[in-house]
Amino acid sequence: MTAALELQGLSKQFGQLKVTQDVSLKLEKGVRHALIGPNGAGKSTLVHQITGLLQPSKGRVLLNGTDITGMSPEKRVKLGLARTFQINSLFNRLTVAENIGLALSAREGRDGRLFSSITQSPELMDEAAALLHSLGLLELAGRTISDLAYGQRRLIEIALALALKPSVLLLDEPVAGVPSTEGARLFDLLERLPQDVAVLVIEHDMDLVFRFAQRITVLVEGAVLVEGTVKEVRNDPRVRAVYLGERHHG
Amino acid sequence: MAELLKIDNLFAGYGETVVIEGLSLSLADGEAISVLGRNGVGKSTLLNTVLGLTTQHSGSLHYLGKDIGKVPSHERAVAGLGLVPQEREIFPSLTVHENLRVAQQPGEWDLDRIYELFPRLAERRRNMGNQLSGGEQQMLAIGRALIGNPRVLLLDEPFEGLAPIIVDALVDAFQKLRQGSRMGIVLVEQHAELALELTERAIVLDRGKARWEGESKVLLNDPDQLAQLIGLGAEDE
Amino acid sequence: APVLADEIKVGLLSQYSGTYSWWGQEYDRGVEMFMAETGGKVGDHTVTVVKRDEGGANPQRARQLAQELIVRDKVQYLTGGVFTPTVMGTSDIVDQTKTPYVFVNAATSSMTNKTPYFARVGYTSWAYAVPLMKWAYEQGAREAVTVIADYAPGTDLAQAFDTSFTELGGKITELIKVPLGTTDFSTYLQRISDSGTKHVFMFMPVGPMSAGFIKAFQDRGLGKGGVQLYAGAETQESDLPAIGDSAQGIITSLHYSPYLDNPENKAFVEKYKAKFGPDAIPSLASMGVYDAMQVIAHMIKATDGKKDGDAAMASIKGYSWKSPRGPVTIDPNTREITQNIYIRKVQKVDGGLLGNVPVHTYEAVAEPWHARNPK
Amino acid sequence: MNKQSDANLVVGAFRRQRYNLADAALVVAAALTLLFGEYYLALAAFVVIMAIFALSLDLAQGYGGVESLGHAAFFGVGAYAAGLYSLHFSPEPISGLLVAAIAAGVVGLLSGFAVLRTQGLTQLMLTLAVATLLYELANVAKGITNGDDGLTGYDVAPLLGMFQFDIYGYTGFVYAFVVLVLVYALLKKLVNSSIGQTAQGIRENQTRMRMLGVSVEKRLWVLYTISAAVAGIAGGLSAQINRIVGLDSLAFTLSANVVVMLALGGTGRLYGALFGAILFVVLSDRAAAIDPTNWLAVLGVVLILIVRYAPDGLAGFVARMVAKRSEK
Amino acid sequence: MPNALSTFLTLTIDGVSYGMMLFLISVGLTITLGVMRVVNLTHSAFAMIGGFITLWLMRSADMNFFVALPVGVLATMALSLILERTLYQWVYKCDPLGQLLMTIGMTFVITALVKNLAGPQIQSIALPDALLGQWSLGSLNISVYRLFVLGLSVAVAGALWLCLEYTTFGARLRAAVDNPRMARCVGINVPLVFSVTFAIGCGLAALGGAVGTQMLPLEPYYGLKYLVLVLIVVAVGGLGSLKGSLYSALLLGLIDTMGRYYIPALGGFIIYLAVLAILLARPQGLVGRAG
Ligand SMILES: Nc1ncnc2c1ncn2[C@@H]1O[C@H](COP(=O)(O)OP(=O)(O)OP(=O)(O)O)[C@@H](O)[C@H]1O
Ligand SMILES: Nc1ncnc2c1ncn2[C@@H]1O[C@H](COP(=O)(O)OP(=O)(O)OP(=O)(O)O)[C@@H](O)[C@H]1O
Ligand SMILES: [Mg+2]
Ligand SMILES: [Mg+2]
Repeated sequence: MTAALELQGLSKQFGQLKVTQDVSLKLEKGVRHALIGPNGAGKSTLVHQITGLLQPSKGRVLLNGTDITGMSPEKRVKLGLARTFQINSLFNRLTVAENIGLALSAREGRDGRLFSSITQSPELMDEAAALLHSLGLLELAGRTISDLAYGQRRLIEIALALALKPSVLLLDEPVAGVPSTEGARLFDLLERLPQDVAVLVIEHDMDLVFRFAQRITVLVEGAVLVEGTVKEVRNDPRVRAVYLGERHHG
Repeated sequence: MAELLKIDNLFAGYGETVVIEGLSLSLADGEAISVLGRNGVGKSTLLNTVLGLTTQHSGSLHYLGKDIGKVPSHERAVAGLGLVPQEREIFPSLTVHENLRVAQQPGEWDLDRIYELFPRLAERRRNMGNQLSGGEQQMLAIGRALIGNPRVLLLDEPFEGLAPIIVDALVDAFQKLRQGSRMGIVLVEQHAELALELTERAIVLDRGKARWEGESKVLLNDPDQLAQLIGLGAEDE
Repeated sequence: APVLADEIKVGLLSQYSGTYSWWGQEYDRGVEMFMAETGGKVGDHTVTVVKRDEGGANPQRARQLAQELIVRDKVQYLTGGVFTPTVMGTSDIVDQTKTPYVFVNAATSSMTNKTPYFARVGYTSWAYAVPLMKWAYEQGAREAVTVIADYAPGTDLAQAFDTSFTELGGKITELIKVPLGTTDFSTYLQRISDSGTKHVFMFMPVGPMSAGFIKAFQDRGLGKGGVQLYAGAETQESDLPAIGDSAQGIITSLHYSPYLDNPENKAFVEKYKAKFGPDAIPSLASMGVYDAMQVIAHMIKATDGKKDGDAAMASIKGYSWKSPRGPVTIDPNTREITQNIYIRKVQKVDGGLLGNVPVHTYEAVAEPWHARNPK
Repeated sequence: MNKQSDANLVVGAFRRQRYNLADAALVVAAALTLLFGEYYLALAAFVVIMAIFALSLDLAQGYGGVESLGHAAFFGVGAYAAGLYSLHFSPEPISGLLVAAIAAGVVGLLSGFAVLRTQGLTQLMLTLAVATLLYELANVAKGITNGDDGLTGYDVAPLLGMFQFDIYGYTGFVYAFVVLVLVYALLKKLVNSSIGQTAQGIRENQTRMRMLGVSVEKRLWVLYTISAAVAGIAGGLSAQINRIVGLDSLAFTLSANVVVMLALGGTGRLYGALFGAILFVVLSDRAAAIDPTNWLAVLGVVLILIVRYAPDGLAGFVARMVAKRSEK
Repeated sequence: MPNALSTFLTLTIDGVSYGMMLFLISVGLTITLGVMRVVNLTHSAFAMIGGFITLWLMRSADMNFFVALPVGVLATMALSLILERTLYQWVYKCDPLGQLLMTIGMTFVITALVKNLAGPQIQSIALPDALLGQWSLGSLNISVYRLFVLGLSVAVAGALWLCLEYTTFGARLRAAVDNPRMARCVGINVPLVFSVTFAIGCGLAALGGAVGTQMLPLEPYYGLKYLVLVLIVVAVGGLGSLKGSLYSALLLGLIDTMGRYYIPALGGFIIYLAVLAILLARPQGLVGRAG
């Protein structure tokens, strides 16, 4: 069985600084995988390389068996790769519904249509409504993004990725700035995603990570320190020393 | 003992929209207070209002006994109000070093101490603000507020995006910091327990109003009430 | 039939905005001089002038303005015109509506062939180039370099210089084309100095470009090194202060100079100064429009105020009068103006000012290009 | 909750360009001009041409976020194409207009390659450079374009074989106006469609659009090409109605003027382009007639005041007024 | 071929001094547009104002050039400060397009005013004797004026560079531009920083305008005419980079001068071709700041 996402020896340098060092990683279909590590370990940079916003200096990225290393970001998305950004990256002057609409029409390949609009498709409108509803955002459909509070924007950030119905979903600190109750609710939603969607999540909230993840990779100084199950990682003294600290032990 | 900060029946918001609706609050010398509440209730707006970044419609805002409602933001900052904003707002075209230097005011916090607190920043001192990881930006935002040597430190979700071990270190640093100084702290935090542990008093906001106010310990020891207070908004809708 | 005393409208096309707005000022002054002299009356008819801004070398706009002036404002005559394209742009409208257009400044010779309702009271490139070449040759020039701005009038002049200088037995050894809008001329001056020539014929649009070139020419020491510069209107009095002392010694040829010694000019200059201030000095533009108004007045008289383009045009063929520039005649065949061409030298005049002082007169020069290119 | 009403809520949250009172007012204005403004038809035709030109810029700038100081490139290419087509091939106007659109579209397609990869000042300078190069080219190619003197001497056959272009400009005006209506309807359809939405998304946040799987360059390219073609149509109309094409139709002044027009009217609204063209052309024509020397100052003051008090242009101002009214 | 060599050398000197002249008139814009991010299309109008004030001081107050120049520059700065405190407060509030339009509107008004005050003809400042004449160096002739421009530009570039890179003022300015809201929160007096910077930018424009009249003579339309040239220099250099402006001014000066001599057929094209090529290869300009 081919892995949903596979990284083979990815490396990336900024000048002298090696932010990614020979990282290899495999995500099976439907897996819930967490990527953790100290600040500046290179987690976001890794996601940038997977999604094509940065080109790795070395190594390959395979998506469902296809080599996507040199592909443009948009092509990768078309092949089923979606992500959220650590710092919100939305369409600030558009309404919530229009934001979702952009994602839906991109997914359906309708974004270049000259004479028809997504609002003419009842199915897609239903889908948008359902998605917003599931995140508790339906009432905000007509609000422009710039008028929303931070936490609300965070949720739109995730909604955009979900709307793409990806086969591999990369979440960069999805619930940072979302209160714990809502964060948990969001993770429930992620857990309910279709079984064949592989999810890679970067998160510093260990309660959520330990509850959600099936496997965890720990990245330190750009290199993989350990990979394993929740239990293995949690009890690994090295991980505790460089990342977890004393509060999250056993 | 003089009150550092005294907010009285405050109405504030963005342009004509009112977000804070009749809030009163006071902060004593050396005291720390947590501000809790669901998304969008106005926690950030409250902190922004203290620095004069929003429109203050009515009510009063006193700092060290002086009404600062009409004082421009930069003078408030110089006078001793320091903000760690929620979205970090690092200056992207300044290096880490410059980000700190532009905010520097005389006092016990200087570059060395900041770098000591966050060794990571020292390693990245020549990086531009936009060449930092999320957590590094968070550290820089905290460092930038501290190096201004504020009398009142306003923290808007400062632990967000930091590795647990750094959070631990920060928590330690805060506790140490508070022992020796009379700095007042207003802490907005989503992780209620953590916030309550760090502060003496707490206020829970709902739709721009105080819904609960009292000692942090009370809430810490009564998880049910806490859950009810910050979870309740959800059922309201 | 009794003719009603009527308001006769004349459309004045000029440049009021943009870099060339000096023309607007001068044309207006020319009109004012005429109005002051006549009280705005030609016979029983009152003459009013409707001004429009050509707004740069924009033939499209000129055409539209001409159309509006004729159709909407009901002007009977047009005058003014600063550039060849702006005058040419109006030709089909002028032709269709049989509206006489007495234009002043556009200098391309072939223009008057375009429609029988065009007449020119300014000068053509050829009209001053031929005498200038003659003068240079007579003073001993045998080889020379031509420097022109690279646009239609420039190429025209290069041709005129070349043909007439070669006919005399001289030789243009190099033709240097400078793009419009050039501000740094060092390259071109380097080529001149590399060529080793002693005579340079220049043509550039009057204004920053020509002034810049002349200054740079002297700044590089070419004048001191014995290179003689020849030009046309480039050293007009209004630009001389900006060019400064470097202009001294330049030889130019033109159909007018405010320092001409004839009674019409003396009176003209005097009235001009009285009207526009002691520092004001008339130019070929104000004088040109002033003359154009004389021609139009003649046409109004001839047609007694009726709109009759054919009769009006017929009336000015061979018409002669005494202009500040000397005696002139409208050539009946070409509708070009036959006039004296003066060789002038830039030197200090009274009051420390620089001026173009006439040093030689070629009398009654008929437009040369038409003679060479009969229809 | 009701699924149907949820979907309706979402549909209602999409903002669209509808036909509105402003559009009707414009048609009425055109009719009135035709009936009572016989002396102003040439001016009116010019307004219409500029309106089409401003619409084309609105598509590129207001929707696609492509900033241009060289839009005259397309206007000029369209104008020369129409003029040359009539001179060398056929004086038939409608096919001439198509040729103008295609020629300008091709130039848009080619220059889009250079221009669309950049943003901000760089983009402005690139569009400027492209237009200036074309200007210089037309200046040098005197054999084809007649250089400074302007391309003239071509005929334009009666429209549909029936309506002669008259000196009063009746035919010209009606012709231009019909073209405007068609272009306007087309663009309205376009901006309400998916590509219009996509363009707005790109303007707001290119990176995120890429991460939604949108080929940003391709979409902008399409939009820019269409915009160029529409500008070409405006140029073609100008060539046919004025029977002369000057170098100034490629000049910086024209590019700058259309930017000003659009800003006066308001970007990203389409009808803003129409308002802006009317305001600018009429104002400058009148101001130039009243005080040709100082009209620039008047224009300057108007610009400053409009930007200050109606930052989203006349159209935005009207929209806000209407919104306030309906709130009451 | 000694002749070809000396021609080449002369051209190099010409190109460099022309480039420095470009630098001088555009460096102020690098600061206002590049660093402050205010689309200040009034820049060249300020250059013109500086030129005219200097000219006027020399003509009516009979001042010496070297006295009139600094006085003219200071007067322009004062004028710019008044405008900055008033009209420019509107400008700051606009988006870039709005800024573009508002400042072009101001340029229109200034143009009309100057035309009424000074007349439509071109004018230039007479150079003092000290700057006239030539320096001969073998077969090379260098005009003293060009050397003066060169020296002045180098001095200006050096002073600015020190000020922006090595003082906190530079960092504070960049912070204020990046995020004025946050800058205020760390105690930066944003309006003051902006005023000072703006005045410096305009003063530099005035200096360039007054010194450059030998190449770019004064006239009412000066402000519009040389705007594009100035914008090109800034864009090619890379927004906000002093070094970039210097390189780009030099490069464009050299390309233009050399190109016109060696490939005369390309004449007016050459600078635009260069701009197209450079910006295609480096969309951020020669020294573009990342991001
Ligand atoms: N453009 C750049 N130039 C130089 N260094 C960079 C650049 N971008 C990022 N870095 C550095 O690379 C390192 C990895 O950054 P990255 O954002 O991937 O960290 P991260 O693991 O996501 O951390 P966090 O948990 O704090 O978000 C950081 O130390 C950062 O300073
Ligand atoms: N710039 C703004 N303009 C208009 N409304 C705003 C703006 N910023 C926030 N709001 C609104 O003000 C309200 C309070 O926002 P605020 O950011 O203070 O919430 P918060 O309590 O900090 O939420 P969070 O926990 O998500 O950060 C929200 O309803 C939000 O939509
Ligand atoms: Mg990260
Ligand atoms: Mg907040």
